[in-house]
Amino acid sequence: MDVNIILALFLAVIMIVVAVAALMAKRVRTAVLAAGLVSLVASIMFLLLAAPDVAMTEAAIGSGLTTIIFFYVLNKIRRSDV
Amino acid sequence: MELQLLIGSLVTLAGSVFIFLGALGIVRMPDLYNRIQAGTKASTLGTILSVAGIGIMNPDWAGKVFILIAFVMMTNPVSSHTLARAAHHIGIALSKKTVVDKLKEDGPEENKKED
Amino acid sequence: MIFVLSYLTWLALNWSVETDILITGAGISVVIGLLFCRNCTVLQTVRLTPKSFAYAIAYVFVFLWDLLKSNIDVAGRVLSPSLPINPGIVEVKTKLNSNIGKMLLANSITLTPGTLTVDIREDRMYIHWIDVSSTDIEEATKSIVKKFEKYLEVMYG
Amino acid sequence: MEQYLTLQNIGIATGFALILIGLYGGLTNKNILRIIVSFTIFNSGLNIVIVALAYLKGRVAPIIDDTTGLDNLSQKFVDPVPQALVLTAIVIGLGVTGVMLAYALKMYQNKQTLNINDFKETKW
Amino acid sequence: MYKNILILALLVGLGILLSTAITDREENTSLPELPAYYADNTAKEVGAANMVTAVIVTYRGFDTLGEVTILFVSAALIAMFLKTGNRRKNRNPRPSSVILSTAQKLLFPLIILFGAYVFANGHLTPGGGFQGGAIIATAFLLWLMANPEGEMRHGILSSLEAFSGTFYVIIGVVGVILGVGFLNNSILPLGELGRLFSAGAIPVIYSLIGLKVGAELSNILHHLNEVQNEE
Amino acid sequence: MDSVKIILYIAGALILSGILLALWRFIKGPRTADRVVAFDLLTVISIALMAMVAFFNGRIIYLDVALVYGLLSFTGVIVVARFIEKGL
Repeated sequence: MDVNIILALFLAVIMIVVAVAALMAKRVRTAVLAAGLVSLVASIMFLLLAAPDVAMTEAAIGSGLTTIIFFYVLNKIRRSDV
Repeated sequence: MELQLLIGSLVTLAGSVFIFLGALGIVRMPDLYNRIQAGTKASTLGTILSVAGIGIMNPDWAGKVFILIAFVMMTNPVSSHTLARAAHHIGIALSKKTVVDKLKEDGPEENKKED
Repeated sequence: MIFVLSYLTWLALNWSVETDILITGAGISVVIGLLFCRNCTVLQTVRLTPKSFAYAIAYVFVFLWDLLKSNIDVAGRVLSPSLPINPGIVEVKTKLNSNIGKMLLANSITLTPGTLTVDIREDRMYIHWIDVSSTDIEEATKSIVKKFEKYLEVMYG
Repeated sequence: MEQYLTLQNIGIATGFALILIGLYGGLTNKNILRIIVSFTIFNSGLNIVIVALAYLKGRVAPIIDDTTGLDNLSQKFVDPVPQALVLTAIVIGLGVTGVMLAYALKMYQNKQTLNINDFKETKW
Repeated sequence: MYKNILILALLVGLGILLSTAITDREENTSLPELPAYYADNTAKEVGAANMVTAVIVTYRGFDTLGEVTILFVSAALIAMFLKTGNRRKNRNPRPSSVILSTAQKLLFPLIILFGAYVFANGHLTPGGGFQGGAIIATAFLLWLMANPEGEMRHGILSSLEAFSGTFYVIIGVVGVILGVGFLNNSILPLGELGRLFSAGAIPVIYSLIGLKVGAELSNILHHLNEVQNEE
Repeated sequence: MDSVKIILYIAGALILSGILLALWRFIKGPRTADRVVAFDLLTVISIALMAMVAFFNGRIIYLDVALVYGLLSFTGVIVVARFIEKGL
């Protein structure tokens, strides 16, 4: 078995677990953090799939800026469940 | 050449041991501040060592490895400090083992001048 | 100063000394220094003397040694089954005046496991310490800050 | 079983799973912010599927450097076109997410609610 | 509740349908014709080592122009949604600590420099205008974190955006005038592969795209920052 | 060469188990700040993981992605920290 395949299986399991955690989360901020985590793992997956450009974009935009914009909006909506 | 590879891989192994200990610490520690202590710091050293080991194995990569280490060392303490400050501000409790909390005794912060 | 820092970073990023890279790096560094950082005066307080360079190098080694030592210490605490921690927030005083000196000191304290800067007000720092041995200001200052401060004082005053 | 366990299939399966999770979250939630979070998960899954479809076994990233050499490149590289498309898709996804969030914020400021069943004016 | 179960059942059906994509698909072993052409000819036609960059900037230059326009439109839409009358009336955020503001002053030029490295080397290493723009926006965000109530000179961002957008189109038109086609990179001479100045106009175009994207994303963040806080 | 590979495999296994532990803390919580600590830890770990992927594939260009993480991961943590202290 190739080491890349083992790593990819591991990452796939983690991504699905975190995505389900994002759905089950009680508060919206946890869901946002979990979605950022899905992007983070996805970018390692892109690296394994031989796409460093896409991995870099996902790192800078998907995992970074999207989470940041979400938190800016959550800051304006302060309720008990966000 | 062989020796260089061996040294590099051993340094990487040491780094990954520190990463594992940091992750263990984040699970075992009782409150937030101790988690920051054990978790983030140990894993920062672990990452630095892992990346440095890879830099030893491939001397051509030394420039980027050096910059990566410098970035991690500059940015990580700042974020830890900001998180700890925010947590103390909203009053996340310290664990029961805590001996002293000087910051709370000194009261809320006075209006300080930024320069 | 910003120019020198940017240029060194650029060279390390590219890791080659061909003419086109040198020219482009110089251009970008000048633009950054002039356009974006008119108020980045944070580095003005750095003293550029041979002594401070020597102390900077010595500081790096002292810091790395301390980092390794305290990491092993905290790793031992994590691994031992009874979790021998004795945490608390103590107060220390620093003699450094410049902002960048304070920042480097706080970063060094934070990066060393076992101590974590929680807040900083004027010349007092509040430090979360994983193993409090004394709650007195002087004693705590002596055991946490002094080893870094004597080097930073020469560099930044 | 063994022949299905390739990097490409793992990528496709993960992407599909993320797409389904995102769709489920988008269809069942009432809170508009949660719907947007589900949308971003859906987006990531879609990108993974497209990149995984472009992957070819044993080939490397389409960037020429010392390790690849200069000749016979079409036998060595994975497909660059879907990667370029996904790159644009990610950036546009950020724009779309930003617009949706700004819209949600505006609606919340007007009505003080996040439940999509309360926004009846634009229903058709 | 029945609705959720129905949706779940539908999605399971969709999943079974999609799983045939794995079981019935034949493994490709070679590239299709067009990507094979790109892979073989990029080095001597465009002079870029990174093929994704070559596809984005040169072969599909029009698409990228459209994409930058979409980003611009979304930034304008966000600005329109968030324009409220009484902005910044009683936002009183907690001031940042000395450490954060000092570190921001130290890190700001470094992050900008790294963004410039990413988009100036877009044709040699992974990266390019969009990633570099995002990195520059992050530097701006760090500034906002350290000075949440800082007064931004709004003119710089707008003029930077307008300047880079205009020059981007002008470079395209220069290609038409020289008779090589809109947004063709060979208006500047190609150099030896692997050098910084090897790919004709690609670094210039990508730098302009990077500045524009960075200014747009910074604008979005700035608008979001200025909305009045909920108390 | 073989012993080097075995050592690196052990290191990779340790890193992966570190990811699992941090993930457990992320799911368990109990507060947002704890989750952010786990998030920070995961980004730092993934820098090491990316460097190892770059080594196994033998290409320096993959290190650029790790550089982006090394420079940008901390802004996310700072944003969340400023969010929970109402400093945004």
